[in-house]
Amino acid sequence: MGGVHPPENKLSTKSNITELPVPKAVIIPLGQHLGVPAKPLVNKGDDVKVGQLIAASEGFVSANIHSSVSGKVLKIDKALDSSGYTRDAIFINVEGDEWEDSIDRSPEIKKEISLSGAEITKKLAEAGIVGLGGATFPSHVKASVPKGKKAEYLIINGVECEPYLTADHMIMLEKPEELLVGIEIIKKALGVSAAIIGIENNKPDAIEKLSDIAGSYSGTTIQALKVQYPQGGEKQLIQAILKREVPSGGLPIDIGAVVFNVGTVYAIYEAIQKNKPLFERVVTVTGKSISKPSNFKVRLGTQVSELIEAAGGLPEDTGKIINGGPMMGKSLASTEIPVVKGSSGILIIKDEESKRKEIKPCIRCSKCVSVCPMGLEPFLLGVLGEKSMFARLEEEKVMDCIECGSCSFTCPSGRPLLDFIRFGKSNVGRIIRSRKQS
Amino acid sequence: MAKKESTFLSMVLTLFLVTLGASAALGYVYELTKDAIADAESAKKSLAVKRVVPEFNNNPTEEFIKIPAETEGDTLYFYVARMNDDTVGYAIETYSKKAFGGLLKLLVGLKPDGTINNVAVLEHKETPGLGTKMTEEKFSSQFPDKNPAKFILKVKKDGGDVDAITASTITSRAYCDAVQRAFSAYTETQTEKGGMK
Amino acid sequence: MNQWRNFIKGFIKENPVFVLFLGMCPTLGTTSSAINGIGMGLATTFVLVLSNVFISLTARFIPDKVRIPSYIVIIASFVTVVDLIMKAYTNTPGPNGEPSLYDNLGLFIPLIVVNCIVLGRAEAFASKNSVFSSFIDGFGIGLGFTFALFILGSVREILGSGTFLYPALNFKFIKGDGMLAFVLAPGAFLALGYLIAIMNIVKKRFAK
Amino acid sequence: MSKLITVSPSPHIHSGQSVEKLMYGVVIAMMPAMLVSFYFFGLGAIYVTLLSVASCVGFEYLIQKFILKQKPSITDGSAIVTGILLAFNLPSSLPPFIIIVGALLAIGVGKMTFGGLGNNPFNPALVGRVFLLLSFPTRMTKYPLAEGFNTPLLIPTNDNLDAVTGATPLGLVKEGLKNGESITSIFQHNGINYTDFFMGSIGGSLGEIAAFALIIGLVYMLIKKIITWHIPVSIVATIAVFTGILWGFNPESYADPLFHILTGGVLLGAIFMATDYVTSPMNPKGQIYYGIGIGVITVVIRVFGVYPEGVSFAILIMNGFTPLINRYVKPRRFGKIS
Amino acid sequence: MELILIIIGAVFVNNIVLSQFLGICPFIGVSGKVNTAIGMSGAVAFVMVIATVVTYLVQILLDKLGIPFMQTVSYILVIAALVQLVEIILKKVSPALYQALGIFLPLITTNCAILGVAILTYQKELDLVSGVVFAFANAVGFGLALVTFSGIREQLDLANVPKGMKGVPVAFIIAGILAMAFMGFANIV
Amino acid sequence: MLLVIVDTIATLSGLGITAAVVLYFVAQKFKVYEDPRIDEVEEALPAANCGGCGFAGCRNFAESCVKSESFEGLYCPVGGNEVMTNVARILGREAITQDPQVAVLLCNGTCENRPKTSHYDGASTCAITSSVYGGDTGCQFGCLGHGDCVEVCDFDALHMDPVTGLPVVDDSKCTACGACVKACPKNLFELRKRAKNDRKIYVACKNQDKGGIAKKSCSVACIGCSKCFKVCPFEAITMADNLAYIDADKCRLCRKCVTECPTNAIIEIGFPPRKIKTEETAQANPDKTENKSDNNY
Ligand SMILES: Cc1cc2nc3c(=O)[nH]c(=O)nc-3n(C[C@H](O)[C@H](O)[C@H](O)COP(=O)(O)O)c2cc1C
Ligand SMILES: Cc1cc2nc3c(=O)[nH]c(=O)nc-3n(C[C@H](O)[C@H](O)[C@H](O)COP(=O)(O)O)c2cc1C
Ligand SMILES: Cc1cc2nc3c(=O)[nH]c(=O)nc-3n(C[C@H](O)[C@H](O)[C@H](O)COP(=O)(O)O)c2cc1C
Ligand SMILES: Cc1cc2nc3c(=O)[nH]c(=O)nc-3n(C[C@H](O)[C@H](O)[C@H](O)CO)c2cc1C
Ligand code: SF4
Ligand code: SF4
Ligand code: SF4
Ligand code: SF4
Ligand code: FES
Repeated sequence: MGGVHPPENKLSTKSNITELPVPKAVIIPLGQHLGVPAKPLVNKGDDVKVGQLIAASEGFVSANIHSSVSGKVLKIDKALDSSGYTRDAIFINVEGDEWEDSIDRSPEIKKEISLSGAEITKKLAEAGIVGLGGATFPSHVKASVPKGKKAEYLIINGVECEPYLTADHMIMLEKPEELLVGIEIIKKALGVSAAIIGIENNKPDAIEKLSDIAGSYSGTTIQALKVQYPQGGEKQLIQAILKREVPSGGLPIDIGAVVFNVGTVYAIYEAIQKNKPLFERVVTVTGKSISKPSNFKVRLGTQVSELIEAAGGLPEDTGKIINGGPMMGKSLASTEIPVVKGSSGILIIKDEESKRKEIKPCIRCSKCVSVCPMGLEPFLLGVLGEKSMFARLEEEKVMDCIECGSCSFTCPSGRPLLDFIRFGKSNVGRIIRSRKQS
Repeated sequence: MAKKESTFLSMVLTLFLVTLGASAALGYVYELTKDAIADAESAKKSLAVKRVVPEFNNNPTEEFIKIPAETEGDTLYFYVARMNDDTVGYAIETYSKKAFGGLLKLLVGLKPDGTINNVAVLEHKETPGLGTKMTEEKFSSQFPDKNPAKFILKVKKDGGDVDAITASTITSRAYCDAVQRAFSAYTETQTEKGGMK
Repeated sequence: MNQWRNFIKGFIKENPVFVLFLGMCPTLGTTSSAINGIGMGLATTFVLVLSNVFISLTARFIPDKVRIPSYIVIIASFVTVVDLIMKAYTNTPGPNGEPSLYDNLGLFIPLIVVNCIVLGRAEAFASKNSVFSSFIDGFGIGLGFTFALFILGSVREILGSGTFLYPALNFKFIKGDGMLAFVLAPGAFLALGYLIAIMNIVKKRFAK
Repeated sequence: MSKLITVSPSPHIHSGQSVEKLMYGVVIAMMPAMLVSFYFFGLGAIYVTLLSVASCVGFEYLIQKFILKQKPSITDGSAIVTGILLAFNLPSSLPPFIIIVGALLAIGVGKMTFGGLGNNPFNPALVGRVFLLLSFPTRMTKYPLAEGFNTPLLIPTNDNLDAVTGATPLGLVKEGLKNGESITSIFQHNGINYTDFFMGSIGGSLGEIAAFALIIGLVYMLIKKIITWHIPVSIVATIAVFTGILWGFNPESYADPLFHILTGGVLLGAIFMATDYVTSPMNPKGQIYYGIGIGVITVVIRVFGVYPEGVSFAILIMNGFTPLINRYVKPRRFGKIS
Repeated sequence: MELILIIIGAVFVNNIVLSQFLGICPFIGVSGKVNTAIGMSGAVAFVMVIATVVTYLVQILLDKLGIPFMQTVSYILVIAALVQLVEIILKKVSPALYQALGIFLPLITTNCAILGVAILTYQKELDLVSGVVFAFANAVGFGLALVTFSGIREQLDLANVPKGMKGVPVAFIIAGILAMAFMGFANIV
Repeated sequence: MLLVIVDTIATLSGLGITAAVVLYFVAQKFKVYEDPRIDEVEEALPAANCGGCGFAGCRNFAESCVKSESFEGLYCPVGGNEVMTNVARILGREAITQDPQVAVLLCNGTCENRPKTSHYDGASTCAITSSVYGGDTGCQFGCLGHGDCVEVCDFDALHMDPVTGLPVVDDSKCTACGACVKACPKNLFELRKRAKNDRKIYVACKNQDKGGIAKKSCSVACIGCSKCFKVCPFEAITMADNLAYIDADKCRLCRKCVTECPTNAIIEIGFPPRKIKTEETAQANPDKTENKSDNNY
């Protein structure tokens, strides 16, 4: 159902993952995940090591945060986040590169899994693993199947349907073995035997590579998928692979599926087998005007400007800097912000491509309806949002919108449908919550 | 305003009085206007008759004959117009069911010799702007002073002498049909009864 | 002065058709020509004035529960009077056999009884005011109604048939037909819609 | 940095589709039919088309500029589409006054009254056309004979109207049936044959005469993804089925389905007018119901009504039902709990 | 067959609102929301049928006594009483139905559609069964027009209708175009 | 003649009486309790049952009047104001009396005072913009300038000043309905007590950043220096979140704080011009004086 096909522009597929030098200073925000921000454990002036726990999770849906560098804590203060609002963060001045001893830094691949399922889940929480596919949902929560539900399939999201981004693709090419071990780990944690890796047809090399090795891991298969945005959306992926639909308002586990992104799987592998908490990740830096589109392994807290510098510098005609892909990413008001767990890519868009179309009246062409992967009516949700008609919005299932942006992308009238829908969603969400409370 | 208490008795009584007064007044007005209404009704008809036959001084609306029409079992009404006891013409109420909107009723005025004096439309359901053009000069003036014995009452398309109304052949046909029906009835009465005096 | 204001309010400020949207059926149904509009308007005015006067006289004696039925009966009686009178005196066909005014207004004469204006005025005004003010009120509102019907009738007649006040003024400004749609039902709605929009603007000007 | 970077919510790219591209796409799709009409009706067709487009665009500009005081948006092409489609629905023998009134009704009443592009509940071109049909029935039901450029550019007066114009095949059949003729005899009588319908050498309004040209337009719009198949196909299929039943029942008093589909505005309506975005339902299921409605009403009017042609009315009526369809027929929601 | 023709005629060809101009006030007044329109249509159908039956009986009495001019007065009296009666009973017997229909009942007394249909039934010289069918068909026609219309108006609430046209004026324009569209059914019966 | 009249009388009276009797008994039998005030209100209405009010009949309208808290959206076009006041009287509702208030904008981040740092290109409403990011200037607390507040004001009391890019309140029209207070996603409006001559003194800033950062993003930001707090003789000023706040109830309009503020974040409106000081301030910050003199009447 629905979907669009924007130009893929995967410019950085030729560039292997390279490690970015450790920066001079990092800013580590306390809220890098979905849920309650973490509570700082260090004070100004403290010395920290790479991988040291510096902020502890606050409750179940929250995540630990570890230092990505070694050095001295400069201060704990407000820092701009990607949206231009200030949030609490830990500022660390780098001194050397001293890692926690417990981390196994050897390159060899460790296959046998010594931990039990429950231990794995606990470890995931300790290591501060969150979903790296976008939503930064704490992975230990996802790995603990609620009572009364049963996981049947583990689905690995290697779709990377966002144009431009290649981080997941590179991980699949460069770390296939680790991925498959990571999958075994999650299988064990969830207690499932079947895992399916979904990959879009536009990454034949990844499909080939993974299929080659997957033979030796029973229960894990690869499924090639149609190239279409948003094939990587959790619900769409499950539907494409299992032919089951996540019910409206429900979770994947309701139909026996759990989805992890390949980046997350890799992080899980490292956490469990190498004892390495989540403090670095792969980030694609790309854009048509960028001289060296690259995939970097970056310490969290590094400033975006340094990544751009490493990829050849910020071009003169830059119009927009996007954190993430062009369909779902957030545009940044400044480059002076840190890379966080959820940063999958930095995309530079040229000035002339960054302007939105002039807004015209809706001509009711129904193109937005036909592309909406959730079977919604974006044109209607848009007006209702614009006119703040929240009761109708709820009736029209606005909360089902996955904010994929296909509707705004398609609209010939250049209507900012998703802007209005988000506004409506946030209000309807608030209304629903307050109703639940009372 | 001092409000009246609504008790059962007062309610019924009031309604009774109101209806009493109203009905009495109505009955009275009805009586007053009864004759005028009847006059207006008959005047309506005689006015139409006046338009289709030459001047007369009897009251044709009271002096009429019913003629059962050939097939459908409908009746044609013959109104006889006299001037000082001389028959000056007949007004024949005729119809056609072939019109565009169904029934078309005409009043055809014939002179004693059978030539058409004038035709008036009594009732129709034709489309405004199309069929309704039958009341206009351009079409209706074709008929006076023609004798249907020689003037073929058919549209030219069907081999007759009548110019059809633009884009309204159907209405034109029905019009001819109705006039023809009147004329046939007239000739019938002439032959059957040897004329009416 | 006060009575004067009471009288003219029905034309613009509280015009039953353009402002209050009451009595829409006769407004649309009887305005295929200006004369018809005036005829209907006057018939309604007649009922309005008489029922207003009569009700202001008798309201005091009518108990509350049967107020509405009583008023309706009174109004219906006046309507029937109008009906009978019109049947008697306005039932003459036109020179070319056009239907008479009575035929044209047809069903809508008995329907005056359900015209919301009449009952509304009886209730809202006549039952609470003096005979004279009720008379003025009924007359003013009635003429306002007539005025609206006349305007609408004129517009439809001019556009639809190319005549004005036919057959009183037997004159056709255009050759052939007008835009027949205006004589038919759709034209009534369209013309009234735009007239109300224009009146909205006029009313705003007036208010200033 | 000297210049400011731009910030906006996602998505940050756009398909590049635009109202202009769609509208001019429709204009291109109408070109074959327009050329056919020029070929058969000569200068008259060119004159009607030009005047209709010019007055539609002109009225849109004037109303936006002077009455609504908005920024005129005539370049989006929707008024041009309306103008061409209005012309497609008119005979080539209309006096200028009538064409201008039609354009005023289409744009002024049918479109701008509701707030312009995208807001109108009814198809503007059809509002114009149906108003003209009701207002000037004589003119609107008489069509010049398709004689190509030999037809002099002439606007008949009321007097010679009959001489230079005729009825459409549908009109002929309708009249014949009314006179009690059988279909076969009507066809023979009037020399009706199907190649003519396909190629366009029949009497009719500008755009309705040549099936092949309209179908080329349809294919173009489908390829260009301007429209989807749902509406045209459901209309034509419904008409075929409905008339097929009647025809099977009595072929002498009901014309066959092919005749009904090829004549009159069925194809014009199904391809270009029923598909108007603004006035048709918003999802495939709704569009199919809408198409079925149009098909049924068209046949009812053609077979039982006074008008030989029912497509215009059928589309307008279903336009009226479109909001209800949109209200009750929703796209299939993902993950709907059944 | 006769009855079917009556139904088609009343619903489509001579639609009570769009071509007969009856019941315009509620048509304009209660057509803002589809749900209200549906309720109103139901109430009208209910009252219209009962009123036609009762006035039919009253007419017999009037004819017997030779006082046809009393038609208007007696009809309206009967209808007014009837509406009130229905309202009172409904309120007690079926509060749910009252909630759905009852609130529209007072509006119906002064709705010319009811009286109009009663008089038309008489003028068309229909018998009781045809009269009831005729009344019901007219109510359906009313409902059809009203609900369609309310759908359009609801949609227009989300559109940018120019200020001067908002509300009643644009409602009349829609009615006009709908009436135009319904002219297509002219003479199908 | 007589016979006809007798018949008519008999028929109509018969019908009338039957109707009355039947109605009476049915009404007795099927009585349902209802709020008696509904009857009273209905009484006061014209009973035209025209639907002009948007309700299905007068009774329905009366019910809504009785049930709803306020008369918002309830109006009977036939009866007009007179009837509506009667209805209000029946329901014993009166306007809640309170000190007259007026809306005040707590931001002076004009285009000049607060340079832009990015360019926004999305749906232009403040609510949406603020959900996307902090704003197109360095100040994440200031006005976004898309005019959501103007949009919601039903009394035409707000409009955007195209030069400053900020909304301006027309004191004479503002009814203190509070719509703008609710609408502004940055919470920049406050309803303040009206003083004589519409004089007011308030801190036109909500920037909670530290002084240096605040000052960098906006030249008239409150930097939280507490100078005004110290100088105020009436303890009308409180400090919180790097911000000063003047309590309108305590403030006696002495204007000491205004001169003290190093960034001119405190605005005075409605005062006669000062003699000497104004020139100084005018030089220090031309924009601010302009703002002040604009409002000096
Ligand atoms: C409030 C909330 C609660 C969730 N609870 C669970 C859960 O109990 N189990 C689970 O497997 N996933 C849970 N999820 C994770 C979602 O299934 C999903 O993986 C996550 O939102 C990221 O998906 P996305 O990037 O497609 O948005 C939850 C997500 C949210 C927002
Ligand atoms: C529109 C949309 C597109 C997405 N595309 C991808 C994608 O291409 N690859 C991916 O890994 N996750 C994608 N996601 C996120 C997934 O829905 C889901 O959150 C994720 O796969 C869960 O894994 P994680 O918790 O490990 O991140 C997308 C989400 C949405 C809403
Ligand atoms: C809406 C409409 C109304 C019509 N009304 C009439 C009419 O009242 N009378 C009539 O003869 N033809 C009427 N016609 C035309 C007939 O259908 C038929 O085309 C015509 O009578 C035959 O054409 P001709 O007169 O050019 O041969 C009408 C056509 C339409 C479309
Ligand atoms: C596929 C398509 C079909 C259209 N059909 C019509 C039409 O039948 N009549 C018309 O006035 N405009 C038509 N338009 C133009 C435009 O949609 C129309 O003017 C709007 O209804 C005006 O709001 C069409 C446009 C498209 C893209
Ligand atoms: S409505 Fe939501 S789910 Fe549908 S296309 Fe738009 S953003 Fe995607
Ligand atoms: S794609 Fe745009 S123009 Fe088309 S229906 Fe959706 S919102 Fe309207
Ligand atoms: S004051 Fe608030 S609502 Fe008004 S324009 Fe500024 S940010 Fe928007
Ligand atoms: S919205 Fe209300 S409080 Fe705000 S300015 Fe307008 S009237 Fe005053
Ligand atoms: S006048 Fe007909 S319903 Fe009001």
